[in-house]
Amino acid sequence: MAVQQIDLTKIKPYGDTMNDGMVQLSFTLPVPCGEEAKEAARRLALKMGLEEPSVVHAEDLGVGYTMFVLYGKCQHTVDYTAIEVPKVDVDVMDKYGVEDFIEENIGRDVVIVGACTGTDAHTVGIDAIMNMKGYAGHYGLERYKGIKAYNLGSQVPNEDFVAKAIELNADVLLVSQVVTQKDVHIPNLTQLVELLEAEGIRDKVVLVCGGPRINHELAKELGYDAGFGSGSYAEDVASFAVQEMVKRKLV
Amino acid sequence: MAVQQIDLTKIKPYGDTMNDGMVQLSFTLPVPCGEEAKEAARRLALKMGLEEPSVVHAEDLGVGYTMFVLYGKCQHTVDYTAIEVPKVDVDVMDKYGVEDFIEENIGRDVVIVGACTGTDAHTVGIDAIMNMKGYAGHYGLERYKGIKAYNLGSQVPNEDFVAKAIELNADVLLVSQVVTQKDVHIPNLTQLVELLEAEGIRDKVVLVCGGPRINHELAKELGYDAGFGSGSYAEDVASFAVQEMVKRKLV
Amino acid sequence: MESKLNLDQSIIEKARNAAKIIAEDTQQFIDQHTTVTVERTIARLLGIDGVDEIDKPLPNVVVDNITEGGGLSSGTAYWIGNAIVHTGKGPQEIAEMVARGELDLTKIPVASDEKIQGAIQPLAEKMVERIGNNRKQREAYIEKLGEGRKPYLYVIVATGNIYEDVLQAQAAARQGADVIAVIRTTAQSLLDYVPYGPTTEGFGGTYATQENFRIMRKALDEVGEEIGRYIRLCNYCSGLCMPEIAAMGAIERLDVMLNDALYGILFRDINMQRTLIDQYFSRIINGFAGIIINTGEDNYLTTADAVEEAHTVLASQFINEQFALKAGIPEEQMGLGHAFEMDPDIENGFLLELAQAQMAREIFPKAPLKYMPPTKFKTGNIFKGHIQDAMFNMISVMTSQGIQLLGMLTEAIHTPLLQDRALSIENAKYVFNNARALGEDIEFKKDGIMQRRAQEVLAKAAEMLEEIQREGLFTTIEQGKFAGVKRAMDGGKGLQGVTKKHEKYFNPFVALMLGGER
Amino acid sequence: MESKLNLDQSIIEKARNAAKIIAEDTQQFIDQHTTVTVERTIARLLGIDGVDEIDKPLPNVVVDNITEGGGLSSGTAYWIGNAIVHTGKGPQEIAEMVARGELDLTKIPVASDEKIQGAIQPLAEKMVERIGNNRKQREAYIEKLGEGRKPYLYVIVATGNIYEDVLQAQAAARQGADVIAVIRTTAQSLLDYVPYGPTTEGFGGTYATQENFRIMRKALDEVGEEIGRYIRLCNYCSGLCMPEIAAMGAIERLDVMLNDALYGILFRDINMQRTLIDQYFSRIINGFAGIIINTGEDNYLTTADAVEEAHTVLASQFINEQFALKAGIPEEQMGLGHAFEMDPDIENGFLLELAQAQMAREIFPKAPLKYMPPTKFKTGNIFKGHIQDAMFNMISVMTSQGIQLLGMLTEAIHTPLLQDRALSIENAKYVFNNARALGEDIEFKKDGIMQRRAQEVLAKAAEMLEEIQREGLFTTIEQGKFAGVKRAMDGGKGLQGVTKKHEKYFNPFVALMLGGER
Ligand code: B12
Ligand code: B12
Ligand SMILES: Cc1ncc(COP(=O)(O)O)c(C=O)c1O
Ligand SMILES: Cc1ncc(COP(=O)(O)O)c(C=O)c1O
Repeated sequence: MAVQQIDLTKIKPYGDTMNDGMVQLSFTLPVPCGEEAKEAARRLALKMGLEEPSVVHAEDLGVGYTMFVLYGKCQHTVDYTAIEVPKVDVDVMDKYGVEDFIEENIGRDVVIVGACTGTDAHTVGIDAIMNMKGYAGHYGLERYKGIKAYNLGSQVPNEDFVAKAIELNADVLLVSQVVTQKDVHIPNLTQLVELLEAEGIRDKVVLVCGGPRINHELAKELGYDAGFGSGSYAEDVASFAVQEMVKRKLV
Repeated sequence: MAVQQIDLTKIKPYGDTMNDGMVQLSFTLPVPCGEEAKEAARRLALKMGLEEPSVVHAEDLGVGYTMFVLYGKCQHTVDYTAIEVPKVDVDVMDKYGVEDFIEENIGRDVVIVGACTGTDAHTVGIDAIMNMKGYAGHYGLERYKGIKAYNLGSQVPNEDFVAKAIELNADVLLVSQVVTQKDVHIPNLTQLVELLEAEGIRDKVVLVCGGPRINHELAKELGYDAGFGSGSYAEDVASFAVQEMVKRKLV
Repeated sequence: MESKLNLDQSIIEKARNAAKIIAEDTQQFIDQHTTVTVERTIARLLGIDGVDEIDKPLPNVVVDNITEGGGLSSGTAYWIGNAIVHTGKGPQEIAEMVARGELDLTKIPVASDEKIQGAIQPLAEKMVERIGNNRKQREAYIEKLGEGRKPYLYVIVATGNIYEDVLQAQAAARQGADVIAVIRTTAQSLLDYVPYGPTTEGFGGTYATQENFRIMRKALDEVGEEIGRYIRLCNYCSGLCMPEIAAMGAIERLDVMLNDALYGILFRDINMQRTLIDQYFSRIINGFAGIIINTGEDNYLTTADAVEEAHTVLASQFINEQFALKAGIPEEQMGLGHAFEMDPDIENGFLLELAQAQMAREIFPKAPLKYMPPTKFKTGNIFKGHIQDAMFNMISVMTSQGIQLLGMLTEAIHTPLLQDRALSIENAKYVFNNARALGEDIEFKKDGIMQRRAQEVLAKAAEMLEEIQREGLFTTIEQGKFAGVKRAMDGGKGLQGVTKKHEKYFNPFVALMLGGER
Repeated sequence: MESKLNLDQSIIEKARNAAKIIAEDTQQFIDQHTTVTVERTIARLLGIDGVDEIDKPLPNVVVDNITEGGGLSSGTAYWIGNAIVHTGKGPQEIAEMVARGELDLTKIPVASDEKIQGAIQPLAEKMVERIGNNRKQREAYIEKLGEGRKPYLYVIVATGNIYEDVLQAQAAARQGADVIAVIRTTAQSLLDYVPYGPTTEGFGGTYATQENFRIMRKALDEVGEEIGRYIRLCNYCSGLCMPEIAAMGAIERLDVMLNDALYGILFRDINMQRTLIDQYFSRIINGFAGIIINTGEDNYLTTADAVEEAHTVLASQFINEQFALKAGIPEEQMGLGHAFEMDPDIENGFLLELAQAQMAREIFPKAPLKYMPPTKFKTGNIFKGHIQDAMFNMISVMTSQGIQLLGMLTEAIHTPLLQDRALSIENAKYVFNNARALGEDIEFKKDGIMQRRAQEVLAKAAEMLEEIQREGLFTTIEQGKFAGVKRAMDGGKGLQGVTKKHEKYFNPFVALMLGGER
């Protein structure tokens, strides 16, 4: 084949020819539309390391600012072989698998308490994981045999959440955070860990967070046992939680 | 007002807060969709100088390649005050202005020969400038009193174009180039200048090129008197050509 | 307008009638009660504004003082009126004295009812006149400048900083927007007071304050003059301060307000008694001020399934309509809400959406329907998102919606950037103009997918309303019939602010505004 | 299908009849002539392939040899047949001998007509059988794997490198494409020979060579097996080598070919006599091979105004239809072209486009209409471009087009990147699925904008055809009636390759293919 081979240590964007570096970008500059504005956009793209940047569209936004669409050829490369992404390291079982696992390895009901905490009111994500009905054809935790699931809903202050966890003797805590603007979720997630530590129960629970801008890496950094992003289902969390309980001897 | 002032020596993209640097980009990497691919995309964006790059969409393209949409905050700045863009430096007159100018300053018919040269068959652009009907409500050169316009059409070899120019005793030559893939237009435009020089008539004509990816700067570099991009009309070219004729004493 | 859907008018009648009975039943409860925010609203309408030295709004200072004195059930008008009689000062001075601890409203000698009402009445009339003048000024502006064609292009600004919002709003107006909504910061709806002054720090939105209203109103009047089109201003009249915000909006000439009878209950877990009482007075104000209300039925579909639960949207529209009529809101000001929220992967989903949008149009022919864009099924794929919005725009223009809340291609990512909004406006302008007369130029096939869909949704809504009529609105909400959300009669926030009216209670604005000339 | 447009059937009849007469008149001229490329095609169909040592294709070597010998008017079949009789060798060997200068075809002794024809006939039959088998194989594939639902998703690949094209084509198929068109390099249509072998260097497209056809066919069969859907391959049967490419395509089992009776004349300035003769034989081959032809009416609207000149598209479709029927192409293989090319800023432009698309559907009910996307009014604003394409997709699914040439958001910028194509496919899949039954579920208002538009366009097309019928096709083209482009009878490229047939002339394939069983 006459198509150039991919060097995974130096990958570049692909448009229609290997390593052409083709990238589309759009942004707005706070300068009036015109040739100078286009040149400014081009120079910015050059600074980003795009060769032959081409401003294909420039539009006045009505306040002396200009929106651009550009294409250019990115000269940077990335070593794909050097990338290691921390991932939730667990065999995902289906609902029945989880139920059997609980029966065999835990032998009692697992108590899971979840909420959308802080000022966040986006319950659809945590409902997708917890409620009977589940999400996209995947049943939620409430329907799992061997799991007692308590969904506290939205805008639950961390204090109330911890109190309820203690009251219910929770094994697993699930926290959902959807609003991430200006990083509001970070202090809120951090405060929860501090509260749990203050109450001396951090080590006694499996602590999990999730949301569309959450990933496992961030969760670990913040002191959680795992983090789940978009497209997670109940069985992903359940598989992790029950195996983690056994691993950490929380049974 | 509590909105941060713009420092024109250091402009940055604007999303919703001055100097937030917000940029959207999309590209494809030749690696399979997954967490590692997203991380590769993120790293590439970091190399471009985007802080907090966020992969908001990743999609498998069916051949082990992945398309991404990202947002990030560009840290580069551009000095807008230092930008100077060469522009066709002429007072644009309307059709009647041009006609009067010819009558007063040239006193004879101006002969304009145009074509879409080389392998290029995109005549709509040159037709827009030359044909009676014109474009977007702006009449074409054929309708101008005092101008004799000859539109040779598409795919005219440079040799034929020069021969016709000589035969018609042309004052102004108009060349259209629309296909620019792999820079095919560059050698073609260059060759025309060489041919005109070889025939000894380069100095006797006003030489103008145009097309959606042409600008004045490029045209000058290639040895043209002017270049016109998207959104040009007959009066723009005519104003330039007749004034240039007078300036260069070609009357 | 001819019916495209062949809807059975008798079912519409039946549904509307059930809703009417539901609203009347609930109104009996409402009429017997007042709340802290209703009373703060009266304070505001009597001219009380500003904050004390710990930044507590004076309306709160006043009402807290009355509440602590056990006098809430007689109402602010009563106690302020009495204080006026007693001190000879105006409401603002009185409030400042209360703030400084120089006056305790329930502790001063009580004058006769006539004297008290006599002291209040002229002040109330003055404010009502001022609001009436705002209404006239709006009309004059529209007369002079003209206004956008329907569907109005409605966009949000949500930078968190009112001045940055102004920039974005003016840009949007120049790009073609007709309505600018300043989104509120996260969780403002749960504050039992309205913040004060201009603000520059919000999350995902900007505080609703009277000063912010004023700043934006001025900016939009300026840009409107410049471009020759009246630009409407919208905010959120919702949450624990529903009527106060209505008053602020009426005073600052807002034009549109999100204002729903049930939204706070279902989506903010505000106590249902509180919400229902509050919405009544807020709507009286909005109605009188000529403000278009936008109801929040679209929210149902962010939690419940848009195909299965479409009838709940319609049922709620009927209820909102009846509550609005009770509060004197004419149909022309009822921006009843609905939304384009089906999974884009549904085969013929477009037909179902089209049928429903047309149904809303035919059932509420005079209402400037507020149509919400796809949000739930937006993803980070901004290109697809932009098309989802185009499909939505298509339906809007085909069915003559009133107010088109423009979808954003970045809905799943962030609140709109300047350029996102520009692209959305461009999207809507293109589609609206290019398919302007399509709706008039087609008919729906008899007994086709669309006719059957609309008939089915209507039938289910009518059934639901009859059930609610039997069981009562409170019980229905307790059972989780709307948006799948269950709320208890005594649960949620703000119940402690509800109180039964005393026989001395009076609110001068209800009569003035409900009877007021339009 | 019920008529939505209330078109007057008698006008359709009148138009079709005029086109028939036009085609018949022209056919008389065609039947008397042959061209160099027709003769090279016969060489190819007799099995001659490969290049000489200066890379000149052997079919050219052979036909040039015949032409230089003054024998072109008797045709390739005659001279090769004679050489077979004389040398006892096969056509390929004979061609190689000619290339080496060992044989001069017109200089060898002439055998009897029977012998010559007897030598050719079995070879011709073999090739015809081979092509027939390709047709059966296609049918077997479709039977086994199934195929996409109409409108087929048609996308182009245009990297210039056939191997890079393969990658892009396979990606597209997995994403959902049904037809892959390999765009030709700029100006190949003006080459009077077909390049040879696999190629990796083209501008804005990839050379059409038989080897490239083979490489892509194999790649598409592979991916088709994998995803369980037969993927059609398309190329350009157009330009100075129209029938040769038809032959190559028939041999390599292409499925779709751009193939227009007038396109080369108008858009490539190829001589009109040459083009009309060439198109006839190319279409006989395409017809027999079961290849869907795509006509090029869309191109008119890239130079002429889409609103004003819509009737020229329809007129041309009628003419293409009649020429196709003459060449034995059944309606099911007539991918008559039209396009969505109005200025997006036209108020109600969508209605005009919808009316016209529906009109094409009703007038050519069995044709797999090829519908071209917006191109001329695409700009660098890729976001708006993506919506223009969505509107176009909407009309396609509403009017059951056959082959949907997907628009690209980057149309005004570059030939499609991998991701551009993916986004386009996603666009079409979303819109098609979401609005699948919309067309069936609506009716057009009687005498509404759309009905009147279609009626007007039809009337003007019928008028134009009657005028052409009076004046003749050649004269009409000379007057610039199509696409505003004027072409002279003796102008343009390739006229020197046209010749009148001698009485000894024969082309065995015409009879075999026109009479061949389908
Ligand atoms: C529905 C919705 C709402 C509804 C919420 C109703 C409800 N009861 O949930 C309403 C209308 C009330 C709402 C309000 C607001 N919203 Co909102 N909303 C959305 C919307 C459209 C969809 C979110 C959703 O339901 N997704 C579907 C679910 C299933 O996905 P998910 O949450 O990602 O969950 C999945 C995974 O993340 C994971 N997961 C999630 N949580 C957890 C937890 C655990 C433990 C695990 C294991 C997994 C997990 O599993 C789930 C299933 O796979 C998004 C835009 C969008 N399309 O994403 C905006 C969006 C999230 N909202 C936004 C904003 C700003 C608001 C407001 C703050 C606006 C305002 N100022 O008024 C308000 C206030 C809300 C508040 N205080 O939190 C922004 C957030 C911007 C940002 N990045 O911070 C978004 C992105 C819209 C936008 N572009 O502005 N919203
Ligand atoms: C119409 C069109 C065609 C028509 C052309 C018909 C004709 N007679 O012109 C047809 C269908 C024949 C065609 C064919 C091809 N096309 Co074409 N085509 C276009 C299209 C859709 C529009 C171009 C157009 O008419 N624009 C409108 C005119 C008015 O604008 P304009 O040319 O920019 O002209 C203005 C200014 O630039 C300026 N101007 C232009 N010339 C001059 C000259 C002078 C002297 C002055 C002063 C000013 C001036 O003034 C004009 C008025 O303001 C573009 C896509 C697009 N939307 O831009 C693709 C496009 C230009 N085509 C393209 C390609 C690749 C081809 C082909 C090579 C494809 C192929 N392999 O077969 C062929 C071959 C053509 C060839 N040999 O040149 C590519 C070019 C990519 C690139 N950057 O190189 C484009 C961008 C499409 C794409 N995305 O692939 N095409
Ligand atoms: C009626 C109504 N009020 C308010 C809001 C806004 O939310 P919040 O409760 O945060 O003010 C919405 C959201 O769509 C709404 O529909
Ligand atoms: C019928 C036909 N042939 C060919 C082409 C392609 O152009 P070219 O002449 O470069 O092959 C087109 C373009 O759309 C066409 O419609």
